[in-house]
Amino acid sequence: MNVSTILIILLIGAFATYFSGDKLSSKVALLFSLAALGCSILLLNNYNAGENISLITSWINQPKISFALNADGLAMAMVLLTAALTPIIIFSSFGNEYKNAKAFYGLILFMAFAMTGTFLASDGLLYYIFWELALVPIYFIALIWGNGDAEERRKAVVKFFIYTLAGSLFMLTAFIYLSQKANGSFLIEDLYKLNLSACEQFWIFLAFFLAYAIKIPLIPFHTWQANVYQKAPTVGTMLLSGIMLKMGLYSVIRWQLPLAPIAAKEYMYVFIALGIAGVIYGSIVALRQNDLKKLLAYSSLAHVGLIAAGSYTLTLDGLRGAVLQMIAHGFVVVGLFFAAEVIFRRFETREIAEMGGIRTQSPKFTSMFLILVLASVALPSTFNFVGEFTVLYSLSQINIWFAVLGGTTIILGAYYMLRMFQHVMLGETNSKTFADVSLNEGISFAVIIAVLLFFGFYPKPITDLITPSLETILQVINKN
Amino acid sequence: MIHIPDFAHATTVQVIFCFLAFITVITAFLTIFSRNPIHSAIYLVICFFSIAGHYLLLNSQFLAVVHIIVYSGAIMILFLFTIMLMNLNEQREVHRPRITRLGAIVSFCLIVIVLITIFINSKPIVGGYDSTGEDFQSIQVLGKILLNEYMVPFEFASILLLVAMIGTVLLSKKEKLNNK
Amino acid sequence: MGNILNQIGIENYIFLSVVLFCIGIFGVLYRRNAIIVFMSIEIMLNAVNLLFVAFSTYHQDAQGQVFVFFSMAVAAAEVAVGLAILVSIFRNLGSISIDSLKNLKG
Amino acid sequence: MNTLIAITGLGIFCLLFEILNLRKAIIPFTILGLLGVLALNFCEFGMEQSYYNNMITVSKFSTAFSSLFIILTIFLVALSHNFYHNHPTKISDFVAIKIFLLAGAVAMVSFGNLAMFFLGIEILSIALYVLAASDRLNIKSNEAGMKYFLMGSFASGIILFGICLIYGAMGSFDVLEISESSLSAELPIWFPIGMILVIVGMLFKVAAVPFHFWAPDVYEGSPALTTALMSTLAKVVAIATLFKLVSGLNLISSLENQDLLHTFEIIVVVLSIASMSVGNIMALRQVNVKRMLAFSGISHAGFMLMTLLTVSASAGVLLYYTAAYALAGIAAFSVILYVCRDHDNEDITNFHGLGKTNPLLAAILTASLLSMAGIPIFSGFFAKLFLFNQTIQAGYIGLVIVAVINSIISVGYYFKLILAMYSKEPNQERTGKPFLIYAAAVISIALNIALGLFPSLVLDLLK
Amino acid sequence: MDTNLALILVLTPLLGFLVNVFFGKSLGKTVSGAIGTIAVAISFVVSLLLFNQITSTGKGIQVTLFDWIQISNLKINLGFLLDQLSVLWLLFVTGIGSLIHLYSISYMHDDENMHKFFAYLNLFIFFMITLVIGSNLLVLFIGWEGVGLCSYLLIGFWHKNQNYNDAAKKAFIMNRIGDLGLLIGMFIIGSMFSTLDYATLQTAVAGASDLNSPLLSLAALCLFIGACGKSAQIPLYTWLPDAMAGPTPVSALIHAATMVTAGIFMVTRLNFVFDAAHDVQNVIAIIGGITSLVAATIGLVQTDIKKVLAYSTVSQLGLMFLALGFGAYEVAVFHVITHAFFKACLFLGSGSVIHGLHGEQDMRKMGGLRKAMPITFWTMLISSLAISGVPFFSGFFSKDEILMTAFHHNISLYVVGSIASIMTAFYMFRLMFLTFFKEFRGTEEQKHHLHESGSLITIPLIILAILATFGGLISLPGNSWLNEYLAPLFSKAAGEEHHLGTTEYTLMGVAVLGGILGILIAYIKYFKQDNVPESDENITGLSKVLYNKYYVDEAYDAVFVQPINSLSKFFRDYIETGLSALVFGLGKVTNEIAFQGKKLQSGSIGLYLFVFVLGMCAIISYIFLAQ
Repeated sequence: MNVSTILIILLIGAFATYFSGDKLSSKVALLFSLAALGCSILLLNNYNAGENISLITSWINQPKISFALNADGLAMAMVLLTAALTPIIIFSSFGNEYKNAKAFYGLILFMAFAMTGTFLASDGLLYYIFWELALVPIYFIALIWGNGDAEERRKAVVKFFIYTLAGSLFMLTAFIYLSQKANGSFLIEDLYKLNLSACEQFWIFLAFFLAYAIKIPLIPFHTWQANVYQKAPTVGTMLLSGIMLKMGLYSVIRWQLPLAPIAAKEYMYVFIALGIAGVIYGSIVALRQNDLKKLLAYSSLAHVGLIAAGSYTLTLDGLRGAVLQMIAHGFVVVGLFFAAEVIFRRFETREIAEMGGIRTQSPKFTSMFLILVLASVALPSTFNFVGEFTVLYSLSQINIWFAVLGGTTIILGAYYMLRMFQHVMLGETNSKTFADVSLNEGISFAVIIAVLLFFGFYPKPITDLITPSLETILQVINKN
Repeated sequence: MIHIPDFAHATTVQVIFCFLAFITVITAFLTIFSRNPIHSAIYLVICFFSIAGHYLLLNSQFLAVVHIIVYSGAIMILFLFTIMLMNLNEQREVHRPRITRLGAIVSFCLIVIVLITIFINSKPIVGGYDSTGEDFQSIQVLGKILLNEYMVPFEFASILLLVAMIGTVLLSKKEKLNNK
Repeated sequence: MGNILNQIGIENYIFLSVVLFCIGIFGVLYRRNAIIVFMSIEIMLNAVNLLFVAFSTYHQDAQGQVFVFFSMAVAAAEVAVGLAILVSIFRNLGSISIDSLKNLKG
Repeated sequence: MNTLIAITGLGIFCLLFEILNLRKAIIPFTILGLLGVLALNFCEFGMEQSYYNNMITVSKFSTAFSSLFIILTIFLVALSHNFYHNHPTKISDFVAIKIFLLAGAVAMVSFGNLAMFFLGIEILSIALYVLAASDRLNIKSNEAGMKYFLMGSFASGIILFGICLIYGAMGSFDVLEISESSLSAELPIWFPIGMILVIVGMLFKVAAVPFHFWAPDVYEGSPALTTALMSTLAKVVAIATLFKLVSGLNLISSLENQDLLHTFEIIVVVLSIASMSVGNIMALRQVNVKRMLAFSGISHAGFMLMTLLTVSASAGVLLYYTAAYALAGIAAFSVILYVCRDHDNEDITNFHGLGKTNPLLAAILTASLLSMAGIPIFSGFFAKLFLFNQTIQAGYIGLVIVAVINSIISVGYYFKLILAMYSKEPNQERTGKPFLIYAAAVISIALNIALGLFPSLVLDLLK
Repeated sequence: MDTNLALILVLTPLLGFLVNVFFGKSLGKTVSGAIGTIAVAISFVVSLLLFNQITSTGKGIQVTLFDWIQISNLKINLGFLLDQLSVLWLLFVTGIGSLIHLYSISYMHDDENMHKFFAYLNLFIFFMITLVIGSNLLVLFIGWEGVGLCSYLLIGFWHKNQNYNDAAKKAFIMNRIGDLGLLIGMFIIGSMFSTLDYATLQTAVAGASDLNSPLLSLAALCLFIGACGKSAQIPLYTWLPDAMAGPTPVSALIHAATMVTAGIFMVTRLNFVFDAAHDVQNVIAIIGGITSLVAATIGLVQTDIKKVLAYSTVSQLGLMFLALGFGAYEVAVFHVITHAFFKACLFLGSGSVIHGLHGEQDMRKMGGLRKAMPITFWTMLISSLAISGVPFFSGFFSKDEILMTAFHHNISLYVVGSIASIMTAFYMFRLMFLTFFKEFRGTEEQKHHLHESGSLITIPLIILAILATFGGLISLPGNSWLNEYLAPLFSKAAGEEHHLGTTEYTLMGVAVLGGILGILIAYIKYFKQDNVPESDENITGLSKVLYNKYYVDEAYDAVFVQPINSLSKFFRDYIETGLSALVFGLGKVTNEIAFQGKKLQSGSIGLYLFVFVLGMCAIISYIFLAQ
C-alpha cells in the first residue's frame, strides 16, 4: 500500500459521488472521505513503522516528469489535515440543501483529491498540476453555489481565479527554468541538488513568492480573499481557508525555501516583515467588519501572516511552529466558518449587526463558539497556542521586535474576536428564534474542539511526525 | 549594380525590352487609374499582351501563346462578362477617401523603395549568363517535364480546378427548398 | 542564339517585376472597386510569372516555365471563385465596392 | 503518397454518391473512408520515402501531421450532418470540398517540391474561400468570403513571388536541392528574401499579427462549421507548413551563414509577442463567441510561432500543441454548433444557463476552454508547458514571461463564457440531443484529456 | 503519590467544572453549588496535606507529567512544582475559594444560570492552581491566561447587559497586553538561558557571568508588564474597577483575593531574575507607589460601594509592588495573604449589602444598615480596621512592614505609601459610615425588605473576619514564621531582619496615627457633618477629576482605541478598496486597450491590407536593411 491509494480513493469517490445522484451524493461523499481518512491513518501507521509508502513512476520522458509521490512526515501531516477536515466539512454541510448536490459533493472530493496530491507530489510538475487542479473545483463551487449578488460574486470569483493563476504561472516558469538547470528533471531531489547563483535564486524566489503570496495570501496580495470567502458557500470557504491556504504555506516550506535558500536568507527580513505587516493589517481591518465571514477572512489573513513569518525565519522552530499553526488554524477556521454557517441557517444573515443575544437561546452553541474563538486567539491549552508560541519564539530569536510586533496578534486578535463574539452572541435575547444546535452540527463542533484541546496539551505526536522532515529541509537550505 | 541604360548604343533587344517594359508599367497604372472598369479591362489586356511580348523576347513562344489564351482570352472574358452582367460604369465608382489614397501611395512608395533597395544592395551577379545551347523551352521539352517530373502537380492542379468548379457551382446554384 | 539576358540583365527583369508587382499591390490598396482589385491581383501574379520566365532563362531550366502553368491555373481558379463570390455579393448588396463590406468589425 | 491518392479518391466518391442518389450514405461513408485513410496513413508512419521525382516526401513529420488533419476532418465531416441539415442537395459538395481541402492540407505538409506546396495551399485557400462564402444568401457570409478571398489572394501573390525568388536563387523547386544549396556561400540574397516573403504569406494564413486582421471578421461571418474548420484544421495546417518550410528549406542555417539569423529571431519574437498580446487583449471585449475564438486563435498562433525559434527540436512540441489546440477547438465548436444552431448569431447570451439545461455540453465546453487557457490535466497545459520548456531551453526567458502574462489575460475571456454558462439563468429551451454533435464533442475532449494524461504518446512521435 | 496528589489537586476543580457544565442544569441549583464547593474543598484539603509535607520535609516537590512543547533549545514539560511558595498560595486560593463558593450558593441562588457560575468558578480555581503550581513559566502561562478567561466569563456573567460585556472584554484585552509582555519576557529568558523551568532557571541565573545585562533587564521589564496587566498596575489598571460588573463573589475571589495577586506571585517566583535587574526593581517600586497613590485618590470620591473596594484593591496591590520593588518579597507575600483575607471579607460583606438591597450599589442610597445587618456590619468593620492599619489587626503588620521597607530604601516612596494608607483609612471609613450609619436613604420598598443575609453568607464572613483579625500572626515583626518558611526560595538572605529599634517604633506610630487620622476625617465628614456625596451632576473641581478617574479611560480611548478603530475604518474603506481597485484596475486597463483596439479592427479591407503591407515592409527592411 502506498500513498497513491488515498488519491485513488478520493478520485473514485469524486466520480462515484457524481454518479450516485442528488439524494445519495452527500452520504457517498462522506463515506469516501472517511475512507480516505482511514486510509491516511493506516498510511501513517505504516510510515511510522518505517515502511516505504512513496511512489515514483516515470510519466513523461522528455522533459522528465515523474508521477512521484513522497510522503515524509510533513506531507503526511498535511495529508492528515486534509483527510480529517474533508469529512468534517462534508458532514457540516448536511444541514443545507444544495441544488445539483451530486456535482457539488463531487467537486468537493475532487478538490480534496487535488489538494492531497499537492501535498504529496515530489515532482515539481506533478505538484504544479495538482496545485492548479485544486483551483478549478473551488472556482465552480464558489461560482455556482455561492451567495450574494450574482454579479458581485462573479467579479470576486473571477478575480480570485485569475489572480491565483497569475501567481502560479510564474511559479511554473520558475519550475521550467529549474528543470533546465537540472538536466530536464523535475524531481524534487534533483532540484534540491542544484547550485544556483544568487541572482538566479532571487528571481526564482520571487516567482515562487508571487504564487504563494497570492495563495496564502500575504498582504498586499490578499484582495481576493475577503470577497471570495464572503461570496463562496461556507463549505467552499472552509475548503479555502482550512486547507487551500495551507497549500501555499506548505509550499513555501517544501519548495520555495529549499530551492532558493540564498535568496531566502538574503531577504529574510523583508519577508518576515511582510508577514508581520499582514498580522497587524489583517487584525486592524478585521476590527471594523460588518460581515461575519469577512471578519473571519481578515482574521485568517492575520494568522497566516504570522505563519508565513515563521516559515521565513528558516529556523527549525519557525518551520515547526508554522506547521503546527497551519494544522491548528485549519481546524479552528473551519470551526469558525461552520459557526457562521450555523448562524446563517437560523438567521439567514451574515451581518453582525443583525445578530446578538444568541447566548440566551442556545448556550451550547455559545460555549462551542466561544471555545473556537478562544482557540483562534491562541489561548494556552489550545492547539493554536502551541503553534503561535513556537512561531513567536522563533521570531524573537531573529529579532525581538518581530516577536513584539507579531505578538500584537494576541492583543488585536483578542480585541476583534471578542468584539465579534460580543456582538454576535451576547446581549439582549434576539427577537429571531435560534434553534439549538442539531446533533449533526454538534458532532462537527465536538470533533474540532476535541482535536484542538487534545493537541493543545499533547502536540508531541505531530511534532515528532514533522520534525525529521523539517530537519531534512533545513539541511537542504543550509547545505552551503 | 544597376545597368545605366546606354541609349546611344542600345541594341535592338534592349530597345524592345525598354519599350515593352514601358508599355507594361504604363498600362498597369492605367488599369488602376481608369474610372471605367471596361477601360481598365482593356488596359489590362494590353498589359498582358506586352507581358506576352516579354515572353517572346525571352524566346518562350509556347508560354506566350498560352498566356494570351488564358489571360487575355479566358480570364479577361470572365472579367468582361462579369462587368457587363453587373452593368457597371464609371458612375458606380464610389468616392475614395483621401486617407485611403494617401495610404495606398505611401505603402506603394515604401514597398517599391524597400524591395528595390534590397535588390540593389544585393551582391551583383558575377560573370555573364551561360547559354548551354540546349533546348529547354520548346513545347516538346515543356511537355516532357510537365508530364514526367511534374506529373503529380499536374494532376493535383486538376483537383484545384475541380475544387474551384465545385465551389463556383456551390456559390451560384439555387437550392430547391424541399423541406419548407 | 546566345542568352538574351546578356543584353538585358536579370536585374532589369527583377526591377520590372518588382515594379509591376508593387503596382498590383498599389491597385489593391488604391481601388475600392472589387473588379479592379481582382485585376490588380492578376497584375501581381503576372509580374511573378514574368519573373519566373526570366529566371527560367537565367538558369536555362524549364521548371520555371512549368511553374507558370500552375500559376496560371491557380489564377484562373481564383478568378472564377472570386467572381462567383462577387456575383453573390452583388446580388445581395447591389454594389461591388469593398467599402460596403464593413459589417464585420470590432 | 498513398494517403493523398486515397483522400482524393474519397472526394471523388463523394461526388459520385450524389450522382448515384446515395445522399444519406455520404457522411457515414466518408467517415469510414477517412478512418481507412487514417489507418493507411498510420501504416506509412516511419517510412521515410519520396515519390514521383521527389514531389511528395513522406516523413514522420508529414504522416503525423496528416493523421492529425485526417482526425480533425473526421470530426468536421461528422458535424456536417446536422449543420447542413437544411441543404440536402449541397451536402455532397460540402463534404467533397472538405475532403479536397484535406488533400491540399496533406500536400502542404508532405510536399517535396514547391509546386506541390503552392498547389496545396491554393486548394486549401480556394476551398476555404468557397466555404466561407457558402451561405450565399447571408450577407455576412458573403462579406467574410470576399474579405478572405481578397486578402488570401493577395497573400498568395506574395507567396508566389517568394517562391519565384527562391527559384531564381536556386534554379530548382526541389526541397532537397534547395536545402542543400542553401548553405553555399555565394547564395544570392534572393533566397532569403524569397523565404521571408513566403513566410509572410504563411503568417497571413496562420493569422499572426500584423497579418491577422482578416481572421476575426472572416471567422465571425463564415458559417459556424467553416469557422470551426478555419480555426482548427486550417490554422494547424498553416503553422505546420510554416514550420516545415523553415525547417525543410534549411532557412535557419542559411540565415546564420549570412548573419541574418539574429534579426530573424528578433522578428519571430516580436511577432510572437504581438500576436499573443493583440489576440488576447482584443478577445476580452468580444461578445460573439466565434470572434472571440478568432482572437484566441491569433494568440495561439503567437504561441505556436515560438516553435520557430527552436526549429531543430520542436517538431514534436508543435505537433502536440496543434493537436491539443485543435481538439479543444473541435470540442468547443461542437458545443457552439449545438447552441447556436437556431440563431443567426453566436453571441455569448446564447450560452446563458447551458450548465443547467445541458450539463454535459457545458462541461465539455468548459473543459475545452480550460484546455485552451492551459489548466492542467487538459492537454493545453502540457502543450504550453512543453513549449515554454523548449523556449526557455533556447534562452528566451523574457518571451516566456510575456507568454505567461498572456496566458493570464486569456483566462479573462475564456471564463467569460464559462460564467455565462454557469452563473446566468437559461433564457431558452434547448431540445434535442443530436448524436453526432454529442459524439464529436465527447470524443474530441476525451482525446484532449487522454493527450494530457499521456503526453508522451504524441510528443515522442517526432523524436 | 506526589503526582497523584498534585493531579487530584488540579483535576478536582476541573471535574467540578465538567460536571457542572454538562449536568449542572439537571442537577439543580443546590446540588451544583455543593459540587462546586466540595470540589474546591477537596483541593483545599489536598493543599493542607501538601503543606504538611512541605513544612515537615522543607523540600519542594517536582512533578513532571509529559513533554508539551518542543522548541529547539527549549524543552517544555507539562509539570508541577510544589514548594513553599506555591503551597502557601494554594492554601489561601483554595481556602478562600471554598469560602466564596459556599457564600455563592446562597448569593447566586436566584440566578437561573447558577450552575454555570459554579462551573466558571471551578474552572477558575483549576486555572489558578495551574498557575500557582506550574513548574515552568509556560505552565504558569496556561493558568495565567486561563484565569483571565474565567475573569472574562465571570465579569460578563450577566451577558445580556452589553456594558458588562464591554467590561469583560476590556479586562481580557488589558490582560492580554500584559500577557504579550510576559510572552516576550519568556522569549528573552528562554533564549538567554535555554530554559523556562524555575529550578533550572534559578541555577542558570545564579551561574550566569554577566548579570545585570540589558537583555535580562529587558526580560524582567517585560515580565513586569505582564504582572502589571494581571495585577492592575499603572498603566494597565483600568480594567479592574470595570470588572466589578461581575457578581460580587467573583469580585471577592478573582478581583481581590487571588487572581490579581498572580502578578506578585510571578515576580516572587522569579525573584532571582528581578534581583539581577536592579533598574527594573526601581521601576517596579515607583510604579507600585504611584499606583497605590493614584488609586487611593480615585477611591476617595467613588460612590459605588464595589468601585471603592476595587480602587482600594488597586491601591493595595500597588503597595505590594512597592515592596517587591525593594526586593522584600516575603513582605509582599505577607500583604498578599492578609489582603486576601480582609479584602475578600470586605467584598463579601458588600455583596451581602447589595444582596440585601436587591442589587443597589450606590452608597448614596444606603445608610443605617448597621441594625438590619449586624453580622455584615461587624465583619466589615473588622476588615476595615485591618485595611486601615489599626494595630493588631492583620493589615497593620503587613502594611507596616511594607512602609518600613520603603522607608529604608527610599523616603519619597515611603511618603507616597503613607499618604496612600491614610487615604485608605479615610475612604474605607467613608464607606462604612455611608453604608451602615445614619438613616437609610433608599426606597421604602427596599427598607421594607432589609434583612440580614442567610448563614451561608454570614459564615464565610465570620471566618474571614477572624482571619483578617489574626492573620498578622504569621509574620510578627521580629519573629516572622513566614520569613522562615519562605527563606529557601530567595537567593538573598531572607530580607534584612528589621531590628525593632526606635526608628521602627516611630514609623509604626506614624502609620497608626495616619490611619487614625484618616478614620477621624471620615468620621467628621460623614458622621458628624452628615455629608452625603453629591449626585453625579453636581460634582465639580478636583473631585470631578477624581470621580472620573482622572479621565484615564477617556484618554486611553482617545489615544489607543479610537485611532485603531479609525485606522481600521481607513484601511477597510480606502486601503482595501484601493488595493482591490488596483487589481481590478489592471483588468480595466487591459479592457480599455481592448476597447480602443476594437476601433482599429474597423472592417475595412483597405486598412487591413495597408497594415499587412506595412508589416511586410517592416519585416523585410528590418532583416535586410538593418545592418
